[in-house]
Amino acid sequence: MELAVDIDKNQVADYYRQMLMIRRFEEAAGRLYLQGLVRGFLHLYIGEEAVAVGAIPVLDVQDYVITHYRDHGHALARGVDPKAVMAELCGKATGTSGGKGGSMHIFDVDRHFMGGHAIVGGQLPIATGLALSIKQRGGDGAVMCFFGDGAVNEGEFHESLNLASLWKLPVIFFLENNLYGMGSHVDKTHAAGRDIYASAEYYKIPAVQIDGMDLLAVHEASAEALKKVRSGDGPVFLEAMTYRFRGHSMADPVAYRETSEVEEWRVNDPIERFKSFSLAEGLMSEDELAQIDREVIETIEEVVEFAKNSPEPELDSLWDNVYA
Amino acid sequence: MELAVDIDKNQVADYYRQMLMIRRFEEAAGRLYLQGLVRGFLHLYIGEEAVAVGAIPVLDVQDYVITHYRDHGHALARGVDPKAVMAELCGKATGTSGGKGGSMHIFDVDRHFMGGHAIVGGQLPIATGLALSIKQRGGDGAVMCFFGDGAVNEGEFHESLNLASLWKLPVIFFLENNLYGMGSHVDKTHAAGRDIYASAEYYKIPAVQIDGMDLLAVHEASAEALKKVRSGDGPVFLEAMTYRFRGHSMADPVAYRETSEVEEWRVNDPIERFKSFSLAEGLMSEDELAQIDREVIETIEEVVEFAKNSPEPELDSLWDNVYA
Amino acid sequence: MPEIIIREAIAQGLREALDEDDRVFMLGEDIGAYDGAYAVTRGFLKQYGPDRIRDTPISESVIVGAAVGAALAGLRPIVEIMTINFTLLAIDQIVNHAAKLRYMSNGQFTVPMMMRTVTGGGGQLAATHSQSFEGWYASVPGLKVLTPSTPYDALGLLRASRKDLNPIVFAEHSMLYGTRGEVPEEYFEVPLGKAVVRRPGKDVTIIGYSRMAHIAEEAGNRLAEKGVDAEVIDLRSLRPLDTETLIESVKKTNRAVVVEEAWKFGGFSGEIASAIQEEAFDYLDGPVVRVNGLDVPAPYNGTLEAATIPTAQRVLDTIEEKFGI
Amino acid sequence: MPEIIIREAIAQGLREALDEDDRVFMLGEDIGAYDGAYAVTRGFLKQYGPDRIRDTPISESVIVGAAVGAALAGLRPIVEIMTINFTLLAIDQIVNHAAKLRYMSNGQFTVPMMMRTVTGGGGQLAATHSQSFEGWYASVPGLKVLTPSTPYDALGLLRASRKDLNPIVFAEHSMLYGTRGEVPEEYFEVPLGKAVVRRPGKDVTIIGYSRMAHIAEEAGNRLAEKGVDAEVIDLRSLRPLDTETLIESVKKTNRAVVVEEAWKFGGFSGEIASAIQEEAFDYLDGPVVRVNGLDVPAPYNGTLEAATIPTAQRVLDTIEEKFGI
Ligand SMILES: Cc1ncc(C[n+]2csc(CCOP(=O)(O)OP(=O)(O)O)c2C)c(N)n1
Ligand SMILES: Cc1ncc(C[n+]2csc(CCOP(=O)(O)OP(=O)(O)O)c2C)c(N)n1
Ligand SMILES: [Mg+2]
Ligand SMILES: [Mg+2]
Repeated sequence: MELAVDIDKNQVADYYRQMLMIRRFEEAAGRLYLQGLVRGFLHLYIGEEAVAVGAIPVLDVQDYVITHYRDHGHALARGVDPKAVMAELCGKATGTSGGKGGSMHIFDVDRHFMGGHAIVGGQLPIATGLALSIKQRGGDGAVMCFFGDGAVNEGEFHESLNLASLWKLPVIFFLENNLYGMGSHVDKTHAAGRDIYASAEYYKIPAVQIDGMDLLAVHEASAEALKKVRSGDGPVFLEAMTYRFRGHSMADPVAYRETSEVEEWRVNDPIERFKSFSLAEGLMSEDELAQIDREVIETIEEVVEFAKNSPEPELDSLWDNVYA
Repeated sequence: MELAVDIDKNQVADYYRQMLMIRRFEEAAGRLYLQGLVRGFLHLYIGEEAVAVGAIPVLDVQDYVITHYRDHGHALARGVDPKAVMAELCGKATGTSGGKGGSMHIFDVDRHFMGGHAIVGGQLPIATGLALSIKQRGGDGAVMCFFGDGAVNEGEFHESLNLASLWKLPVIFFLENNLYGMGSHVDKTHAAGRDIYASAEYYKIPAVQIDGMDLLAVHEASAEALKKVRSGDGPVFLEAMTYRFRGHSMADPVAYRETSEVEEWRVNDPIERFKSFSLAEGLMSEDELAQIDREVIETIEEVVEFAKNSPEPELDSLWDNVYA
Repeated sequence: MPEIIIREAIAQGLREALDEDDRVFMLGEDIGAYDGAYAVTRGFLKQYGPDRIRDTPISESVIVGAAVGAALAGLRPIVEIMTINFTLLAIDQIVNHAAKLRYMSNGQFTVPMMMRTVTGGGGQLAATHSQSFEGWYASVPGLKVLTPSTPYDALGLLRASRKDLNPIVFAEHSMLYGTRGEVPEEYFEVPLGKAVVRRPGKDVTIIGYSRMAHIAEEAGNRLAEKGVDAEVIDLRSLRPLDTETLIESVKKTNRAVVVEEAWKFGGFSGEIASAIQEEAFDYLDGPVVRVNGLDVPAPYNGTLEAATIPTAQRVLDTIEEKFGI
Repeated sequence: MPEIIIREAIAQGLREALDEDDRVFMLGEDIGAYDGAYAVTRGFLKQYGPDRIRDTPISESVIVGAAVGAALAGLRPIVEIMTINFTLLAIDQIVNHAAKLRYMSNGQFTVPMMMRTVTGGGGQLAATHSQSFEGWYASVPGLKVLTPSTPYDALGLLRASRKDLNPIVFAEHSMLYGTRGEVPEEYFEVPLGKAVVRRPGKDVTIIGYSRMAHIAEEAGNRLAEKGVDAEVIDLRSLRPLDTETLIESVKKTNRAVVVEEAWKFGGFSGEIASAIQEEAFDYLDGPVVRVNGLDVPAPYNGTLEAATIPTAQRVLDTIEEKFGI
């Protein structure tokens, strides 16, 4: 895919800020986990920022975003309040779910951010249903559904792609292929190997593989996909090749891959890459970048303080919202 | 695929007899159902005989056969005693499962006939496991797994093909594409349309589509597939295009298709076609054919008598074999 | 009052929903062109068209998941899963998604969907096709589970369900579709979570639901011939469970029998029996007794299968054995 | 006697099986290269190689189904499903295939497979990852369900399981892997279906399994401080269930409390309570009481989550409230 820069200077700064925001947010979350303030499973998005930030901002507010448990990046890119997300990670009353959902289950109904689903593959059928609701109502909305290379081996992947294609549902199936599902390399879990997008073609879903470490490539493919999906022709499949720099979760000792592999991918750090590109193209200056860095750090400090200082939920709240 | 007749005269008679046997068996079963002697669901194989008879006899005795609830044809082609099958349909103590399994659950451990599975798609993971057992033991056995065009939309289809391909398991995935799953036409249930074999290629499984109304075509493709599978290269996928002349089950009023469609397919009746071919090629004479017809009718009469006259299972037997 | 069969009552309830609320649509295997495996939706496809009566591929998980998604987005999907046996292929979507999303989002979402399905045995469909899993669903916080046994309840519960924003499992019994009963022409509803006393009595309480409510009633009637005055209760709803009505009854009769088609061991009857003895122990003259399906996979043979399913005779024998009445 | 933790005991049992029986192999997600999500199989891949320690794709249904098939063909597969929550994606293979094939084939087949999985909450993993479905499996004829709470039982049950030809669900509690206990060096087994009295007593019977067996024991010890002599029973096996030991105990103590982590409503504790009052009603001084997980999806917040799981204090409070002791 050819890169055609169709974003202006303001957007460049904004995308940079968003990626950095996610990076710093995740680093802070990791620290809070080590301090025992975040508990349970914590899956960081570090290394994959260009995917969420390249993709999600192309959507309108009425479109839907849905994803798996590695969801902070998607939430932030969707504009969910980072304070509320961090508070949720800390199990606080001010969290997106009042402390009842935790890291894997971030939701924001106002932003049509539909989660945060911790059963691998479970969000795919639901994405299909969200898209069906758009079709039933006759709008031109769209659903963007993120999932990993591990999830494609679940039966629900097959069922969802088949149904979405048959019924021409407006959903972008967005595969974040970071080569691993926990400790299992995609080459050992997927018969077709790492070029998973080819599977979509069998379902008669147009599919593109993109460099997920390149924000512009992701942005362009996403905008293109969205146009197609809005036209009513059914789903589109995007495969972003990416990499998580950290372990699967904070509990992962990462014994299954060589450090050298991580180092190789680090050269491709999506934030550094976008920074260099912006500088080279004169889209941002060193000063502007430094300014953003400072602002993001400040924001994250506020976010952390907010989360730390927020109250715990009332004990009785555990009975709330079992039923409507 | 070119037809190369590699079967001799004796085999021709035998295949004809087997197909006819299935046809008459199913007709008899249908009558017993109408008389209330067969109960529950009864799914007839009429129209699809060339698939089971073309395919199963290529196997050795230590290979495994596994299939869905439309299983009488496969059982008979595997050499399961028709008396025991009919007795099972009638719920008798002399049935393959002593009357506890019924039409949808025919098993014969001695013939490695592994059922008879009534949950659509449920036999596919099990077939994978049977093949895995061969691989673990290091033999050159094979598994032949039958399923329908409706089953390919289940998640288990995807999971099974992926695993079998990844682990290079010796299984022939044998799709009986009779165009319908109950009342749903394959064009409305499968995104890729009726050429389902193409899906297998994505899993890196070699796949062939064959005329399922032509015994010789089925026979040749099956022998070929078996050779490949025995070589240790992993699974093969065969799609036999076929048609059921009757409803999905005896309870099906068949409101979803035109009689004209059935009539068109009837022209292709696998038994008639094989008969004409054999006559034209001089492989069987009218007399021989008539002789076989008479013998089959006699056999089926005996089968029906046996089933009718067999005793009911003891009431206490309902407690047997819950546990080993 | 006109008499109709349950199949018609359910069809009527579904039609009302489709007619009155354009957010309602149905999806499931063979509900359209085939007219429904149990003919409940006969004629629906013709009447409402393929957008509102959606025939699906055989893929239970995405069928239910699609309903969850559509419900999250404000529609009112009604899913048909052909039988409760096949819901095992969709149970993750029901239990880990439909039932959880409201709670995990702290009330941001509601999941107003219904999953209709067919429960129970008796049709000689053998072990994989004759099970009763409604008790499992009833144990899941976030779900509601309805088990009508009459045309009146089927229609009344369907109507009331439309005002409920929670995921509902609506379990229809395969052997009851032809059951006839009176249904008033005037509008009525049956509230979720209210049991009904089918027969007032003072000597023993017999509790059933779905097809077993009829067995309970038959047992009650036959006990009357013996001079025993049984109170018969039809639960109608497993979750919420109307413990109040049960306890009230037991306080009066001092004896309770629970009749359930599911396997006894670990069955939902265990919940009912436990709850009764927990809350009304001092009123009990003897243990709460359970009459359940036998703890075996369902055999195909008709005589064997019949022996696994509770009958009025078995209820009577149990009552005589345990209570000497 | 040497003390080891449950994780080690399970690893030892698995190693013995792999060492002594070449029909045994393991398959599951991340049991090999990742060393197991809960590190039970650490080092196994290196020791036994990729043919016997099979890392699978994330596809629970075919994982379990492949084990069913391999077992049918005479092997002895041991499946690991990472947690019991994810078994819902394979439950059809377990319930409709593994549990049924022997019966439906009239004994032609056996299905000697084991599904190991991790049950329970307490790790702040929230609603989709903290459930206890072992009671569901225990209700299925054809399955056996084991729930060890000590290293001794874990190893002993694993050993005995190898002589059992039925499909077995082996539920390990996520919070017990580090639990330490004595394990003799001499060979021993723990028979399937035998409960164990952890603490003999005469005033009240407290019944638990898995992690709740420890809670029951803690409650028993604290009751002793109050001068109440509790008998504590660890079920170890839910199916077969050792009703005999329970009844014997209750006949002596006349009071019973069942402690279970699963949701109360429709939980397996209902089976235990019902069975006890059915068989020992005349010996009971009061109702059989259940102390269960609260009937809500598991909240993430630690304080909230802790409040949903039974504690010794809650058991004590309940006993005081219900029995005045
Ligand atoms: C049904 C199910 N099976 C297993 C798990 C455990 N698990 C959580 S994440 C994960 C790996 C998923 O990998 P992938 O889809 O590639 O996403 P990534 O973590 O790489 O972003 C596994 C096996 C689960 N949560 N749900
Ligand atoms: C999981 C599951 N869903 C639905 C059914 C009901 N059902 C039985 S057969 C069938 C159609 C299957 O069609 P296909 O696979 O094409 O096989 P065919 O009957 O055409 O031979 C359906 C939907 C079932 N038995 N199991
Ligand atoms: Mg991944
Ligand atoms: Mg078909």
